[in-house]
Amino acid sequence: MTTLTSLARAIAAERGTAQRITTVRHVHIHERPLVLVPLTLAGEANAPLAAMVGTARDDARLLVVAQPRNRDQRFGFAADLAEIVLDYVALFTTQVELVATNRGRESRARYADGPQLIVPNPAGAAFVRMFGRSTRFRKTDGQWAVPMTVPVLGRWLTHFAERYDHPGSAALVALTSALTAHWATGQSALEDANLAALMGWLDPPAGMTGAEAGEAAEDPLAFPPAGPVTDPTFDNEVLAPLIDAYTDNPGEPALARLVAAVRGQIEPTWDLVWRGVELLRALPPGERVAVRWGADRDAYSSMVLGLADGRPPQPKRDGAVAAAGRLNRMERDQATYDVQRAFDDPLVLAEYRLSGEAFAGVVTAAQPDRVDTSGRRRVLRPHVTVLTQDPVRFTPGMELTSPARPSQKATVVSVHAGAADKAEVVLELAGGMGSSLQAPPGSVPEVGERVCYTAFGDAYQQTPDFPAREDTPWTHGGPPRDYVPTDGDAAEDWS
Amino acid sequence: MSDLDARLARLRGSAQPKRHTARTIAAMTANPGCSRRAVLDAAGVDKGRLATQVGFPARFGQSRFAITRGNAFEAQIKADGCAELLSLLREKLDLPLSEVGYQDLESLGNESNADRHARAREAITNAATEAGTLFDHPLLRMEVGGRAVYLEPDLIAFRLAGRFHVVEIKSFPVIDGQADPAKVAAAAIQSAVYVLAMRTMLEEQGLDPATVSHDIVLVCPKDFANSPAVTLVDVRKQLTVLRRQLSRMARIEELLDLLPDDLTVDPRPDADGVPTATPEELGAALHRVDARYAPECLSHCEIAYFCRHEARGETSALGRAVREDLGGIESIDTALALARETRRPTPEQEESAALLRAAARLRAEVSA
Amino acid sequence: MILDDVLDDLGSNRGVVVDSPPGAGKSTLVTAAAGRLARAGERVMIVAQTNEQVDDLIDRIAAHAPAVTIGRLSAAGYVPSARVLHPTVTVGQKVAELNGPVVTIATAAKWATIKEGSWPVAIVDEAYQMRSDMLLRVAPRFERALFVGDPGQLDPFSTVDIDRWTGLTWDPLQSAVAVLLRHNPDLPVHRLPVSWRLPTTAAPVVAEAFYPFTGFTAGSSPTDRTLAINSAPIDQLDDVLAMAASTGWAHYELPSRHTLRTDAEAAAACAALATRLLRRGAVAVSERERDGGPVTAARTARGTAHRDQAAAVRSFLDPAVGDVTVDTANRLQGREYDLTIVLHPLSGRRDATAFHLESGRLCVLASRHRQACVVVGRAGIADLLDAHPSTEPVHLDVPVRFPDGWEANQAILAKLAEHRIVAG
Amino acid sequence: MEGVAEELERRIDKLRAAVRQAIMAGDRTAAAGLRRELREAERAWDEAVAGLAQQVVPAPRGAGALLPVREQVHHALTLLSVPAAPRLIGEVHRAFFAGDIVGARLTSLRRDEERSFRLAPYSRPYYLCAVLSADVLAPARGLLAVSTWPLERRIVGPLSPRVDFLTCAIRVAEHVERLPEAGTSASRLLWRFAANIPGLGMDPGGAATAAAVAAARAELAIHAEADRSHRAAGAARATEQLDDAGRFFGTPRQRANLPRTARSDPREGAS
Repeated sequence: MTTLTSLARAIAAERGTAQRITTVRHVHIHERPLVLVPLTLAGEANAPLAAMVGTARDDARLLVVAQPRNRDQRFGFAADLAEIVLDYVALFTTQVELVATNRGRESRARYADGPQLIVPNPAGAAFVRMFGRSTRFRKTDGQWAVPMTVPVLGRWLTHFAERYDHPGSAALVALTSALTAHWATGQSALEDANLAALMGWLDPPAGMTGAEAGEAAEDPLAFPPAGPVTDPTFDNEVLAPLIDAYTDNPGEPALARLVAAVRGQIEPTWDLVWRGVELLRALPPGERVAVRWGADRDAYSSMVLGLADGRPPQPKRDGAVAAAGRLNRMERDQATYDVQRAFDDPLVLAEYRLSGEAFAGVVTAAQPDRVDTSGRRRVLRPHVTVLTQDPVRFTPGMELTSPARPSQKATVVSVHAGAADKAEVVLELAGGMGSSLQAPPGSVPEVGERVCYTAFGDAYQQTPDFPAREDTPWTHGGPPRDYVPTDGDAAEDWS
Repeated sequence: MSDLDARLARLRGSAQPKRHTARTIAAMTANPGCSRRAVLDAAGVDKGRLATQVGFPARFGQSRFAITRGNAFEAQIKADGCAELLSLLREKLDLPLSEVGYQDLESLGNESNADRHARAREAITNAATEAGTLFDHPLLRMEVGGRAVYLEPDLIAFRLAGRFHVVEIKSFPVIDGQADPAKVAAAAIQSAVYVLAMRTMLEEQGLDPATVSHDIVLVCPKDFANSPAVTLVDVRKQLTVLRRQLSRMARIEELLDLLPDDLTVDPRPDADGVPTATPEELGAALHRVDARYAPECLSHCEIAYFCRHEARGETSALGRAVREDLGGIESIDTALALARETRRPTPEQEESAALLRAAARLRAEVSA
Repeated sequence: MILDDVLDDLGSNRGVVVDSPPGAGKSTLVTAAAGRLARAGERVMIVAQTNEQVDDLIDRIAAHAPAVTIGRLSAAGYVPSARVLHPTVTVGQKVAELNGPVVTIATAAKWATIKEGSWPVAIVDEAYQMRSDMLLRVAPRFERALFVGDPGQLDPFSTVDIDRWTGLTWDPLQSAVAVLLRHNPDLPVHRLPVSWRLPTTAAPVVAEAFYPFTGFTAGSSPTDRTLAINSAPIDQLDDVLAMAASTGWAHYELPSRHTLRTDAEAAAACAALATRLLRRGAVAVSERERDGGPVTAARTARGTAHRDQAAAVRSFLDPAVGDVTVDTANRLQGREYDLTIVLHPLSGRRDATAFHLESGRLCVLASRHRQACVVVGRAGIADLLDAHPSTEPVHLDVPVRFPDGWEANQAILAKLAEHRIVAG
Repeated sequence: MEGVAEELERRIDKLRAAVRQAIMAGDRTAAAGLRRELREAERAWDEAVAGLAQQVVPAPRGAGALLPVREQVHHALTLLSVPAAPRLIGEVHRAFFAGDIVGARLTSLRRDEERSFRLAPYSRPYYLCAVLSADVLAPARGLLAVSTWPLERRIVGPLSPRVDFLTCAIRVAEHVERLPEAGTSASRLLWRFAANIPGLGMDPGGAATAAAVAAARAELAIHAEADRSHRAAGAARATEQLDDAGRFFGTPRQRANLPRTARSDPREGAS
């Protein structure tokens, strides 16, 4: 949370309507995402009760497990889900594109599009992770055999879950998180976690304020929880009797009643999710969203290849080297994501201006052809003076960049308090002006131009090297034993 | 009956004081800054019922499936003289083969709490000096706000190499060595209550309280199966927090002194137990006691929805961090008025106002 | 002599850890150890965390062992500081450019880029500030290593908040030492028992609050250290300084109020105290300077929790008193001053956050001084701590970290109460 | 018929909502009433639908259902030769005598037996009776024994649960050995024992019976003597303090066991 977002919350609370906190959309929204709304049985370890899944609002498939504690029925559910998910992820292996790497010297092939899985909330994402974990080690032969597709489903769900951990990835989207990243409501973040209440604020029915709609949506009778956990009173008063009835008398009528009851709990969420997706889609995408979606497609491509090469299932936990490498990638993704959002979106950038990590203003003076003669050879080092109203916390010597001229380095020469709580910042520019001692037009900001400088840039960060897995040093336990899925993994019967 | 007790009894009214469990005591550490919660707890008021009476029922509820699962798992672990538990303890903690004693200190029916507690005390103090391994359902006692309360004994005390460990059986899964941190935290603080109570009990018997280990034994289902996994959880931090909060309960008088002497949340039930006090009366009484509402309360305090309603229009209702971001200004209207310069800040508000103005200016500049 | 034990153990173990409380002679130990190993003919690699630390060590080692050749690996664009300009020191970006020095030294970040070569023994300095994934990249370069650091300081942090590795012994978010010891629990761990920096007024307090199990004592005696402030007192600021000078601590308590982080009144108070001290001038007597030395601007520092707070304090400083240090706890780690003026991390806050409660932060701020520490803060911190909801999540198989920040804060606060001067 | 069913469905939905409403408003009495109505409506619906699809195949019950429960239990207990809990009794019966014991009937069994004994003592060849705790001679929670067993066996000290568990393991293993080939439920039962006896791994394939017997005997040897003395002491006290009925079923004063309330606390998380 930051001051601008909090201010937006306050305004939303005052007006009873949600407020935008970005000017553009920062998450990729697929034109054909796979929406998954899972429900689990309370008290069990990620035991699926039902799922509604499909790639269009009017194309929903409802999967129900009539006896969630029954192992065979659970794997039946897994097989049905696998059919849908595997068909979906296979859709994008048709078109390949080439991306330049290593500054255009080489190129790499990747799929031109990729899959996107959308769940209602972070708990839904956790379900995906857990269900992936509980299915990917299953064996398709022997005593505990499961259908061929089940372990493959497990790997794909795991793939989505792992991408989910990467800042800026849109392979697996938890809708409440995506929405709250673009709108502020007049309720607390904790209350925003309730999809129905959140959508009440963002998209109230005619004649209601967001505040009213949000509060009305807190009634679990009118708006069932978005899951995966169901409402306790539903469990106790409706679900339990129906499951018992079905167990005593497993016939079509009992099943029909059970399915109908579950549908009643899951369908409202299904509609909310699609409405939420439409809200996001309506926002104009930020310039660099496509870049990040590219990273998701890279991951998708290597996943497809990995499966083809018979790569083993993702391990239960990262080894020392894998963990360090992943952490490093995540930290770089986080940095990139933060910078890209700021560069794509003046409203996000404003947060940094407020906290003094960036400032914007008007150029009041410029020496475009100033030459520095102090060094061995004379170099072009233009000076510009910027007048800003932002609270500047920069000290002389700090290096800044401008979203408008990413290749140019600006060093703070001096900061003086100007008139009317404005500040005057003098910058020395280097780079992005060719090699001559004459700055090409446009390469140096002109007087009157509105400019912005930040303490951060989105320069390419190179990947550090880690020792090979088999060279894990003694400080970290030495080389790990290779992980081999055991019968235990396959046998792991569900409660 | 001390003045304090009388005062609290008056506040509570006709209802019996609510029974304490490890859970209710653990809950005291969740929002220790809240006077309303502190006073009601000290008076043993049934906050859940009160919340319903003032028209803001708590929205907790537990699924039958969860309860069934919990009971089933516990039964499985304890079946056949704790066969599974013994195997685990032998495997993980090197419990000697000879240590298999199991004593159920469950109530004998018409037995009084005092008698039952005495029985537990005898069994456990004997064990401290002689033999014994597993003690199921020992009824423990604890001082809360100057009153001795009995704890619902939902634990097994387990003795190994002369030290007692509290065994906590929970049915949330431990998957690849990880469990839901919130659930583990809840289990840890509850176990800490038992550790504290057991230490008190031994101390009263002139035995070394340190005989009760600060490492509790957590038993949970492993991965997606039913087979149990054992983890030792260090509850030293929870113990310090508990001690401190329990000692603060003594300060309850200071809080009460701020309140009118005749303040009560008595529902005044009639002959058929139907409350005759109106929700308005009870609500008005509650309003007299300061609350420290934060959205987090919704997930652990029964009267939170009442407090949320009361806190509407305050920045804290939007979250602790939001108030911090808005320069600590308490009311949403004030914060916005300062941001829009429609209100002159007090000297105290000067800085916050400057921040809010800058924020408002930027938001306007960019959104325009 | 502890150095002997340490080096003996290093002979028979792959690793040795030396815990060093604030000012317990960590650098001296590292310098001496490097010298001994070098003279014994071992090729030594030294890993420090920042370029500052590297240059400091080079300066000390070159002075301590003038015969030993030192190679300093550095990144492109590194400008050798004056401290590095010793005849025995070679600077280069590649190992090859150093023509085989006895001691090779660089930051961990630089070592991580070195892919060839192996050293029989390494010394890792400030090992508790080093993240374990960094150690993973550096460790292939050495066979045995001596890890030296202060367990009480701030843990390394990450920009991503994720618990997928919590519970793993190799969780990359842990400190290098934590991971080392979880995989090699039998490695010998030594502790430097004496703080040569902290005065007798501070050592017991800091030891009890932040090193509850190991503890340490002050190397100086009460009579060794005195702080005398020149010229006559004028107002309350002088009372505060006097309290600090005579008791080693002072808590300047401003009226209770919830403020912005950059509480102008508090920042101004910090600045005013600093200015006042330097204006009046003070003389510090210690076992180093028996007949006293002037407390110059460079020998004092102001510490805050956040960067913007540091900026705020700086903005109130009188430029006339010259260039004085105002920095955050993270940057003050490992530094030493005669007198420090600290803005209490919880001053003016409404709710304590994990960040503010982190024990290392307070430990760093409260343990930089040789003479006295002045803490500026608003009233109400005690209530704030009592009201702190203790609902932190608990993870399985994660060793509980002691001390707990909440407790440590209580302890320090209790101590400060004895030295409180209420503003007004 | 169709119409009726639909009518009922609408009513059921309304009632469900009403019940949940009442629960959430904390009005338990109203909830109870509505719940009764709901169950009524559901029963009616079942009949209506059953009428539509005129086939209601009742779930097949175990063949064992033919024998009276007390005899099934007697069989199981005799096989085990020591006091056992209903759960184990059921499993043993399923494993070796084919057919499930109706759990519900087990719960009331002990009361029925006691009533019959008090009305006409010793009119039956055996009674299924309680097990007394050695210390306070109160009926041990949820354990059943056979009245014809020696008193020592019907008394439990702190070590008895383990001793009896091991004895059961031995008896089960021996019995499995006698079978031509063990059914899945039999081997699963044996495996459950084996899993908790030191020296026998958690081998899902099921442990070799001989090994199980040996391992159980080995541990049994450690506890047997101490346990015997506890039980003997308890038995002696029981003989002098209690009448026949008391020795079989405990004295009324000591009987009733209150249900634990902790579990029903709504605040408890799903754990």
